[in-house]
Amino acid sequence: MMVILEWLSGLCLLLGGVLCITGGVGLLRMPDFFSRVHASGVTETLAAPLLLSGLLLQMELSLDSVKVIMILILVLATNPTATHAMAKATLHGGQRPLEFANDKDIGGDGLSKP
Amino acid sequence: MLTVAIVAIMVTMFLALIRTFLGPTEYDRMLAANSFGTKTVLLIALGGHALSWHSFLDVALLYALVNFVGTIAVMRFFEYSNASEERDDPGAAA
Amino acid sequence: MIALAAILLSDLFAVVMLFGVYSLLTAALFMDLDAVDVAFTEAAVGAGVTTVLMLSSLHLTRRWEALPRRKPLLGLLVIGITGAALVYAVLDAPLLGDPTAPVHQHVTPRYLEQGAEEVGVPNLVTAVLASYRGYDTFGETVVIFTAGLAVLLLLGIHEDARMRPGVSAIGDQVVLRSVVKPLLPLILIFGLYVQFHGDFGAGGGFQAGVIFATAFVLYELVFGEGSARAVVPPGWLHRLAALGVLIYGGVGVYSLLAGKAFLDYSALATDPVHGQHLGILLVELGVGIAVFSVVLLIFYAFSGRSRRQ
Amino acid sequence: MNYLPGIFNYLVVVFLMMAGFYVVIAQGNLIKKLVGLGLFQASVFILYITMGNISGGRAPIVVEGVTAYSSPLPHVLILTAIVVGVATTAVGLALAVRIHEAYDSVEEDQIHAEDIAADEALMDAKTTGREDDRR
Amino acid sequence: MSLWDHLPVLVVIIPLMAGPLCVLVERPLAAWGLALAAAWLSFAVAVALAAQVNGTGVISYELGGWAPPWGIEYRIDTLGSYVLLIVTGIAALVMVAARESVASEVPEALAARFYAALMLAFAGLVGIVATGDAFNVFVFLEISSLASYALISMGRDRRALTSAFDYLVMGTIGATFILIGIGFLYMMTGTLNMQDLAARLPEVWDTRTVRAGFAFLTVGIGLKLAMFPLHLWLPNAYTYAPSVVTAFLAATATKVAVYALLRFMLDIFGIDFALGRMPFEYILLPVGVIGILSASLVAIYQVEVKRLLAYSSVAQIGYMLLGIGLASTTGVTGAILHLFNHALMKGALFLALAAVAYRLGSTTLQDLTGLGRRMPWTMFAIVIGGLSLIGVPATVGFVSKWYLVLAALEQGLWPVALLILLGSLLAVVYVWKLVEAAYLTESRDDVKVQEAPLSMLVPLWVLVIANVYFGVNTEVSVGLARQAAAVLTGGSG
Repeated sequence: MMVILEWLSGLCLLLGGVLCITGGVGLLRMPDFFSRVHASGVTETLAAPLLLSGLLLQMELSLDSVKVIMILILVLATNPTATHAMAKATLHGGQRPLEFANDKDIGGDGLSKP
Repeated sequence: MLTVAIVAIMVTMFLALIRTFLGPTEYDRMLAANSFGTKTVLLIALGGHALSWHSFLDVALLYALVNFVGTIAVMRFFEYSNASEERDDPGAAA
Repeated sequence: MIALAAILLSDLFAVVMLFGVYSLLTAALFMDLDAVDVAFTEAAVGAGVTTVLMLSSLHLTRRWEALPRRKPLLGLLVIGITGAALVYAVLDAPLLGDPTAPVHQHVTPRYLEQGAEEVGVPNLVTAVLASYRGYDTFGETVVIFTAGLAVLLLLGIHEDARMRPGVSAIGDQVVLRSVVKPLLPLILIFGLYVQFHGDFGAGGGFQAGVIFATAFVLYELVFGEGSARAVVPPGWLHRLAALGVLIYGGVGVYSLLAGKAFLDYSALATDPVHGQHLGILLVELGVGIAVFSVVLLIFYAFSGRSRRQ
Repeated sequence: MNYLPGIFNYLVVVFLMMAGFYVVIAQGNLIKKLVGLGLFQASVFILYITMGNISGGRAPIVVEGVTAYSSPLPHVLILTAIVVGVATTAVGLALAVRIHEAYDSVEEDQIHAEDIAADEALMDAKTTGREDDRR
Repeated sequence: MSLWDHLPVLVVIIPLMAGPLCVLVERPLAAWGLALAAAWLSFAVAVALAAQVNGTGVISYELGGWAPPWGIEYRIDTLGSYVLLIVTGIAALVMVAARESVASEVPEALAARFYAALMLAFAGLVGIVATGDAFNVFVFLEISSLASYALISMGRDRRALTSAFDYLVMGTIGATFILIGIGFLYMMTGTLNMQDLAARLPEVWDTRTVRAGFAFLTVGIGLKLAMFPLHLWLPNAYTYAPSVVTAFLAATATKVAVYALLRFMLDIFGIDFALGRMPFEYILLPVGVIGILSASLVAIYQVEVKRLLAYSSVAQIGYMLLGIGLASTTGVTGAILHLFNHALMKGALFLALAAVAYRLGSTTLQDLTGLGRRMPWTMFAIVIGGLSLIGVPATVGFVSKWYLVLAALEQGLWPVALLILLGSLLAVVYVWKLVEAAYLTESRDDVKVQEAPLSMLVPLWVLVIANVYFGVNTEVSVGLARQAAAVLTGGSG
């Protein structure tokens, strides 16, 4: 049982770490803002739970595990929201994804104009 | 494995930092700073466990919160500011 | 390194963002140096409050720095001298982590050895903060209050007819709204936890006040100016802040009237340790209230201005 | 990072301090000055925390079986100093906002130029006023 | 413990608590009454304290009931009680005059908060004087500074804002330098209590860290003090602040900074270190002399009277530094006396200007023309204050300058004594400009200007009479100053 947990947690951490770096590289190398948002947002949202659950599996059950779960919930809730809101804000600010650089009609701009 | 994960997070933080420096638009900076913040949360959670710091999770929780509020604040003040003169030339950030 | 970038960039927006990142890093460093409480505060204040305030004032002023700069010669000279003095000073300083340094030899041992028994609080930072050096903390609370007062004198809080609840400044971010709404009570609970858990772990009145204020700031940011004002009217805040200071001072005056020294909490109960505990609780509450209301007050003052232009 | 040579931390502090100080002195932009001030103060905080550290120590929260704790006193001092710092920053920013409203600028040079212009205008007005009296 | 034992803390707590209460009451008149009561109570406490110190010697008060090196101590000795008397006395008098002046210069909606800020600035200054803990100095310094930034920015001219901002930047740099200095001291001794520091410092005198700490403290306090090359914030701040604030700050803030300098340099480091091992006197003497001469010269060319007096303040601070730099008991006596006397003269002069500003709205030299007949009492007060600035016999200015010259001669520093006299000559020039404008120039229009209201005249004349009284009867002030100086310089002489 303990061994399985150990392995599981190691796997989680490893995967999370790999995803994390992937996201970082994506953030740095992608050509425009929207692909960067995609790269970092998606990977982060998976990496964070993986890392945290890896951590959770290593810890003994206590108040601290509850806190880890709280962090998990918070990160899961805020991270996608923040990236989503940012992407939307960027559209609102007039930027367009590379592929649609000339297309003025797309995006949520129509909705969000005050 | 914990060490590997921590190193991975540090590398990512470094990458995000570079993106923050480079820009080129304020949105990129915003995104990179946000990503950096999330990584800091993870780093503190894992690192705190590894080095057995006291009450590191409270700090991590607070970071996650602050990070989120900060991002929202940036958007509020720079994108949805009703004053239009703020929007003079977003492309010239670098 | 981040600091260097902050000098070089002329986009003030980027400068402020980097300042936030810098302060996160500082906080991480504090964690590493075993200063949990400090890291906690730095994260809440440096990365949270300061960044938001700087953003909102940037929003009110110019975003771009004018390019022509003055000749930095004199500045460099002054810095050279100061830097030289510092390096000179540091050469004789005790090494990092040296247990024989005077810092660890003289006053500190008493705190470490007897703090837990005399004050009855495991978190020694709280013990020193609220009891041994409680007067400094009283001063700190007054500083906060003074800052709130100063901002109020300078900017004032303006009631704007356009600031109705529901008119959001952030546009139509449905996802954002629906996520933030359930988050708010969680933040408030977290604030309460930090307030009352300060005796045992990191935290205390100051940090809790900031977290509480953060919740309202978030509410106001996402749901539009005026929505938080409907919950906590700005007109109350300065009174609330004064009340916080008076709670702290009141504890002091009470102990003074009870025949003990100012802020001697053992006057609060028959058992000295119990009295210490009660005193710290009350005092932290005062700090929490004062900080919460001042931070929110300052935020209101800044955001109220932004609509007036 | 505790294994770094003992002096290194101090040198980092000195470097940061100088960077912040330079911004305060040499920059004309008021907000940037405040950022510099923040940097300057933050580096002093690191200085204090550094001196409170003890190798092999723990955070100063009493736990069974731990004997070496960092000194809590510097932590307390810095908590106070952080609060003071943010209070100063808030007041400074409020002032900057008011200055911007009054001068429509936050650049020191422009503000001085405007002040001088205003002074001269005032002088002119007064001297012409006097001449009017004489007539 | 009876209430009698709580005096050291009461003197600080009363105004400190009055601040938030002023915010709570909100009505300007009530806030003013509260502030007035707090200031006078505080003054009464200070008088009682002075009597107590005179009777029983140094008073130590343990805040929070913790013994000194662990808890914070309030420690009041002769010098402390002397400075407390000055600060609280000036504050009490200024508060009397404040109502009319504030009503004319500050919007009514802000008045209550204005008084609150004034109380906090006052409490901060008193706290610096009363405390015996190095870090506590920093905290209270920041309370008073933050409140003063806000107060200065309340001036009607928009330049009040920029001058407040400059003051904020300079003041914060100064405070941070002080923080660094205290940090170095703490690093080497492990204590923050002043007595404890003084006892433990000799062991580590020879380390570079302590020397650098000394330098940082000097520069930091120098910034707050407006020591000569670091004085740039002061003239603007004094010129554009509301008149009451100028009167209050000019008479107290720099004095408290001088006190802090004395305390740190001579008490904590000890005169042997400050003057024996560090080239303290070689810095203070020239800085003082150059400060006196250059600031006086600049003052002569000012047309705005407030600014003229502000530069004169910088010059007077030069005298005090000079006295400390002379490093003999007589010199330090002179410095402490000048601290006291300068508070009296500048308090009187700026209060008189507040009266002028109340009636006329501004205070340029042109505005003063012909006022000698219209506001005879106010202008006569200015004349006496001016004479005191010059150092004419039978005013306080004479007494302190006499001691300074004496101290210089004692050490055979003839040139310094001559330069002090030269400074007085320069003062004659700028004071003459005031007199000339007020009495000898025909007024250019015949707008009817009335004498200032009684509530401003009374405190003004109390100060003026004090100027003359302490100039003639030097027993009390000189006695106390000599006693304090003897303690500071180790009783050597």
